Amino acid sequence: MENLAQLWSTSGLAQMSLGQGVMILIGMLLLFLAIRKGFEPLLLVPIGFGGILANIPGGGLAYSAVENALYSGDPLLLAEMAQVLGLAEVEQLKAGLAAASLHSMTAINVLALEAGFSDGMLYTFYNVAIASGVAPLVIFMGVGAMTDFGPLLANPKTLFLGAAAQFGIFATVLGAAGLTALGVMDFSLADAAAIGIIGGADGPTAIYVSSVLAPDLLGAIAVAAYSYMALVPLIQPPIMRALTTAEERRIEMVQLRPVSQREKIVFPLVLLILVALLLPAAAPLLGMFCFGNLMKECGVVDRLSDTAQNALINITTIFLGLGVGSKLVADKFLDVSTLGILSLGIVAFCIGTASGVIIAKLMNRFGSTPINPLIGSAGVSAVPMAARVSNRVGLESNPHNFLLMHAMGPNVAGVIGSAVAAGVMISLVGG
Amino acid sequence: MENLAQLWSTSGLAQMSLGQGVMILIGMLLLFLAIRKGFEPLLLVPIGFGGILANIPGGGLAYSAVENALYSGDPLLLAEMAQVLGLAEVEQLKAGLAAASLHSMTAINVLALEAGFSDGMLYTFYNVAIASGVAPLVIFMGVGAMTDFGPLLANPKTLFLGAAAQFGIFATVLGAAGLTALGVMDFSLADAAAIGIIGGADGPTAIYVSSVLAPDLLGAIAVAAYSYMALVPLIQPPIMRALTTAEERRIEMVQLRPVSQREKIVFPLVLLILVALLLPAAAPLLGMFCFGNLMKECGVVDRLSDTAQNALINITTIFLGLGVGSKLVADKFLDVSTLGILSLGIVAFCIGTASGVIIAKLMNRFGSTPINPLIGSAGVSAVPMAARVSNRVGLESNPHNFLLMHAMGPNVAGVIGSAVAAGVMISLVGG
Amino acid sequence: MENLAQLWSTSGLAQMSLGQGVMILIGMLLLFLAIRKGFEPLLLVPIGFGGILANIPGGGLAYSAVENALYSGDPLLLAEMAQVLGLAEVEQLKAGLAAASLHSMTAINVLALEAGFSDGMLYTFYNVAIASGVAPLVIFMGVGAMTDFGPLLANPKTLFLGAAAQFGIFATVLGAAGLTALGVMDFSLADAAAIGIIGGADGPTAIYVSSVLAPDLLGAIAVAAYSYMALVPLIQPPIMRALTTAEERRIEMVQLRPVSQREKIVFPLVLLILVALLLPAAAPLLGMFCFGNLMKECGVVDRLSDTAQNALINITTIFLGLGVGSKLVADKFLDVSTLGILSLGIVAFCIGTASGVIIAKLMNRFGSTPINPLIGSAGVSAVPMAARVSNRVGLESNPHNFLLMHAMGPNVAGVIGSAVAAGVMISLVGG
Amino acid sequence: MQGDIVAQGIELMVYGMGTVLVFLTLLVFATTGMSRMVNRYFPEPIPAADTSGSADTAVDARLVAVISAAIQRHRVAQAHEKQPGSRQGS
Amino acid sequence: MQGDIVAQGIELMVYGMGTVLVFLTLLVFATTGMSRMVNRYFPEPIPAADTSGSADTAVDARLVAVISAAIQRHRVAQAHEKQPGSRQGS
Amino acid sequence: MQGDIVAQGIELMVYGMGTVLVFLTLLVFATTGMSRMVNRYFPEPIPAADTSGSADTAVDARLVAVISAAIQRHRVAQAHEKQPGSRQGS
Ligand code: NA
Ligand code: NA
Ligand code: NA
Repeated sequence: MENLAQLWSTSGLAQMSLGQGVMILIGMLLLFLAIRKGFEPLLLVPIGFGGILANIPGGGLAYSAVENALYSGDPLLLAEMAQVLGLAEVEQLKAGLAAASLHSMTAINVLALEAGFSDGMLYTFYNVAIASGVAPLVIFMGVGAMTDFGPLLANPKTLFLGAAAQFGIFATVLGAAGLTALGVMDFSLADAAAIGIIGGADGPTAIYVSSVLAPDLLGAIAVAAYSYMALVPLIQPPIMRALTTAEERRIEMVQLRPVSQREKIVFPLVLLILVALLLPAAAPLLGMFCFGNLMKECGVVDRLSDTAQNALINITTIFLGLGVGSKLVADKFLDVSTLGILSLGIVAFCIGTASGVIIAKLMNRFGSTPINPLIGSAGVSAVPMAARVSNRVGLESNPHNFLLMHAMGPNVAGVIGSAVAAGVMISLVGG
Repeated sequence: MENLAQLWSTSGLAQMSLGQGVMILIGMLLLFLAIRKGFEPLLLVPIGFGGILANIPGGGLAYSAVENALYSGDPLLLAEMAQVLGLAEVEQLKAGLAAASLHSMTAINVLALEAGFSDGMLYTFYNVAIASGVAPLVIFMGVGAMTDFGPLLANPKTLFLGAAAQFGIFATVLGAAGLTALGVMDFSLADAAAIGIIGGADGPTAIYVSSVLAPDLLGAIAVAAYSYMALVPLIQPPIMRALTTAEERRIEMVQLRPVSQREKIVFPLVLLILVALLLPAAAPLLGMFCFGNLMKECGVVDRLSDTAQNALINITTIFLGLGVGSKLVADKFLDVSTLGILSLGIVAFCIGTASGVIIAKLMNRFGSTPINPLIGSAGVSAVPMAARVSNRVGLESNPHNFLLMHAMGPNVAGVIGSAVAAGVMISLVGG
Repeated sequence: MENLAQLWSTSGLAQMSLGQGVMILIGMLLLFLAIRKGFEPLLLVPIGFGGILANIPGGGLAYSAVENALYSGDPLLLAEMAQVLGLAEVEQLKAGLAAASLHSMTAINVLALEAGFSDGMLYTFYNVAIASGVAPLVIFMGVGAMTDFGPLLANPKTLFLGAAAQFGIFATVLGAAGLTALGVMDFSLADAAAIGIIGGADGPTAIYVSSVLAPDLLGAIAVAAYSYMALVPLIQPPIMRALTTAEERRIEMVQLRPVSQREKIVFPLVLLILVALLLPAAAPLLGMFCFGNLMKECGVVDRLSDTAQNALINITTIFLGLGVGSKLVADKFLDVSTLGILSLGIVAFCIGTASGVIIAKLMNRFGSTPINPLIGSAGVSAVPMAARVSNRVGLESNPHNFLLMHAMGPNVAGVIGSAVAAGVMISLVGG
Repeated sequence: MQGDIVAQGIELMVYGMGTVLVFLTLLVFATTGMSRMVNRYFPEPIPAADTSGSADTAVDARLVAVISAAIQRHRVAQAHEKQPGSRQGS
Repeated sequence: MQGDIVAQGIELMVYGMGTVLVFLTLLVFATTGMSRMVNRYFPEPIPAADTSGSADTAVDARLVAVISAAIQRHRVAQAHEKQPGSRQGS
Repeated sequence: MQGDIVAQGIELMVYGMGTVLVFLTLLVFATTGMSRMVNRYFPEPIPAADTSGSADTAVDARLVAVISAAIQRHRVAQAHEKQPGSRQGS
């Protein structure tokens, strides 16, 4: 009988909270969007599934050994833990742990491990893959190894569009700060910076910045970033049409010059040197990106480049996705701040799109070579989706006007731009 | 001269113990069985080779830094270690270490590292891959990505056969407990539970449960599990023939209905929800299994699914195998308990096979659709070997009766069944 | 304004030291040699790129959290650190840290982490991949899985040539010791041993030995080892021609007998047993090498062998290379000892080549079967470059004389030879 | 104490086997229900698994046919080349 | 304090957006300069990227042609086999 | 002390080089013995390595032949199509 009671008490039904139920449904929704609607499935399938796993009642997959000990509620153990922190009451333990020094945490962790508690699977994945910073960097290396800078090199001015679209990031930072000032939300400046980076439309960059500046918001930020990247074909066209005249949308651009292999080999090194000289805080992200691109272009390490583009990035994506899922645990995700993040994120996308288009219009008006303003929206990155959107909207107005290759320039420039923005954020806010 | 003496004293010949010699021969035997006889070579080649490496005299590849310090016998260091534990005599050190708190172990480990000792290679592999629980989980994800639940979905009643065959697990737990009660062996309940899981005929499940409940027995349990899985074509047919009439063996089953892709996509989620609601302790194993299967079936993350089925599972298998090999070190493996484990393991297989066949007979007798009892034996899992055995024994009695697809249902049900049993064990015994 | 000052002060230009500039140029040179000249690109591209990343001023990618704290120079934090070490003056901190016990280092590391410093990316790669010993071992496993011992088995006497060429290693040890005795350099015996191993012409072996015996010299040793391996076609031919007569270079060797698959399967086990009996210190390196080779030859674990030869070795190479790059940080690499290492390294190659050729001459003169002395130079390993050099120099004297397969015997023997030498070094010097 | 472990073993067997049975029984019902729901409310035009399978097979069969034909032609061609007089004779 | 965070946000926006602009502007100049230098002092005989691309395309086109031809021949051959009299009649 | 390191270096050289020689000499004997034993007591019907090698080569050669033949036929066919009169003329 005792066993039956133990089995029942350890079952999920007996322990399920409302929040966990809601989060399991949200996980299912993410899987539905990824599988049926094709929303960035490579990330949203693991994130959604991880989100479900994280909210299995009593599973504790997303908790550390200490958190698992805390939720199991063994009074003697909790008393011992409180004692380590010098707390009189066990009730203060949760708050005490949040503020505990690394030294006390180590001691409390030993207590939890000796009592038989262990880190949950997803917690381990999060720590190894994300908190260490490794997974986003490895994915960035793989993205670098898949990126062709040819269109950018053929028309370097498109880098300005990649810069312009980052305005969405910083406007959103200001928005988050404003909401806090108005008392609607309660974000720190670091939180605001991490939220803003959603506007960069770059999954690994957003995850990397969040893991440094606002680990608690990482789940919502990653979900927002990937969801809105998937929604680019819906979000961008109305903005693009509203800001351009039919005349502008019909503009045909001059064909891109051929780019030599040597230029492609030297470009990642030029970028690296510029990062080294100006913005060391962006060096991990852009360094790995340039490394991946150099491996691809140099032509002498094809087996490394292939692995970076396939086995390595796939393995990393699996654990990154599941690790992000660990941040979808109910008591961290179901917070009013998540709504704030989701709203600010879409604003960031819209502002980024608009800035890109507007700067492209100005460049067209005051420059010597014609530029179709539709390629400006591709500056938010979301490679290659945003470039395809530019192409598609362009074809609506002029069925013979293929903007895809022209839009790839600002598109990859947007990746560089948001990595630079990430470096600035980490350098100014995180230091 | 001194150098020559040092070289000789560090040579293997000078340090070889009888046990190490025996274990090296056992490692060779495992390699022979794997390479010549085709016994589960993917696991037994790394395990056998790891077993040889673990027993290289003076190599210390399977020992931690502390153990390596202990066996090197530097008296000053040992005295310091004894002092940390508050022991008067160095002779008590070995026993003292086994009972030491995590806190003292950390201090002793620092002593060993500062004295120049380091963790052996296989010890590191064991810790990173197995003690962390990661390797069995990743392999289970890969197995999930290789599993086709079609036959099971076409005939869900075969899940009962997958349940029935797990009786071998629990009967063996009882057997191990009985041997202890009789004084023949000395197993704890946790040991008994880990031994029983051999009857699940599932390598990663057995390794996962052992790593949680009985790490010291892991080597013997893994060797028994994989060896007996390889012996399924020898072990099962006599039992199957003994328990069935020729009439029954000739039964032809109705052709399986086609299963839609959508059912295949939803099934892992149904299974996951059931695990979440009823048995959170099985969530890591079955969660990763369902995740792998969802990646395979959903059709939108084929590159992740391919990696899970190839590069990732292969890399993990290499380190899992070598890590298991570290538990084949002579002073842990050459124990009377190993004989007990090997005997109980084969009993578990036989009982599991018999229960599966008997329940299939009953289902045939009292159900509406004909069921060939030979597919019951496939419920032990050992995918796909056991299903092939069902098919082959069926063909002996009726050369036109292909049972393979019918047996795949109970076969994959057996994987679920033993993962559920593993969850129960961990929940009741490990908690 | 304050922000602008902060941005500028964190920029690379403001912090660049001369050494860092020089090292970035050296990194570029390595990339140039790798990409344009084809110098071992698989390793020198990641090493060169890692070297540039390591020297990004203010990036701290190659430093630990403690080092990053040290260079940032926050006076309060430094005072706290000095206090932990019981130092009166902050100026003594750098020296104090070098001599600190593991226990104090842990405390100081906690201080640095709590102050917001973290381990640099390359430092993490170095620790996880190299300091742990894992990456060189995994690469050795992959090399084993790519090695065909057929030519060696057909003519086992070529093992003597693989032994002879290791004389370069030990002569260089003596040279390094001599330079120290003369006061030109300041190497310890462990340093000398690690430098000597460059003469083994085996990248992973050199990195493994350095990581154990002389981590500070690892960068220079790895760069020297791979650069000289790439230079084998330039270094060896003059020595080979100088030491042989035209008559000898024309010698045709008898065709190799066919070797059965069973011999190939048993050979790695024979080698393993010999290592186990005689030289346990070489067990990790040669054990993994034999394991890789057994996986390849046994024919029943092809999927593991394929992964070991592809995804796994490629992934490991990327992180090994970047990790080695972390040792190219200016204040460690730009030292007079680096010049010593580069000079001694090339001497080691030359002596190894010469010894191989000379012993081959002797074997030809006093043996029964004719041996072309040109295959002796292949004994340094540098697989398969050195064997190709033997073939090419042979063709100059006798256009119908294909020595390639004959030279593969000493070539792979050289891999075994230098791994044995590595074991002796670690056993005698590191113990 | 030693009787204890047998009792514990029996308990573990009863609860363990019970849980396995209950769990898999529920899974039978859940699966059956799921299949019915999917096939009633979200049917696929044609069972996808089978289609893809047969499509693959079809492609394979065609490929095999083409390759065999190429080999066949090649042999015929060779035969013709070996018997230079054959063509004129045909 | 709450006015503070807006001020900080504005500051972050000004310096952040400024850095992004300056950085990418410098990158435009550096890239343009690099391209000019490479193409003037280290020109490739033929732009490699295009060459490799077109080589691939050429090979692909040829492969497609060969395979289609094989299929074509195969069909013609089959047609001939089905109409045994056709050959003689042609 | 500084003379010391040279002495240690010499010692290391003597013992190190000695071990390498002894080890590889033993390996020569062990390998030779192993090969003899395997080939006497466990001979393979045909040396597997060579067989597999030649089998591969054979397959490759055949494949190359078939593909070349297909290309050849394809060219011939194209030539015929370009010269419509040629067939009738042959
Ligand atoms: Na972006
Ligand atoms: Na099972
Ligand atoms: Na060598």
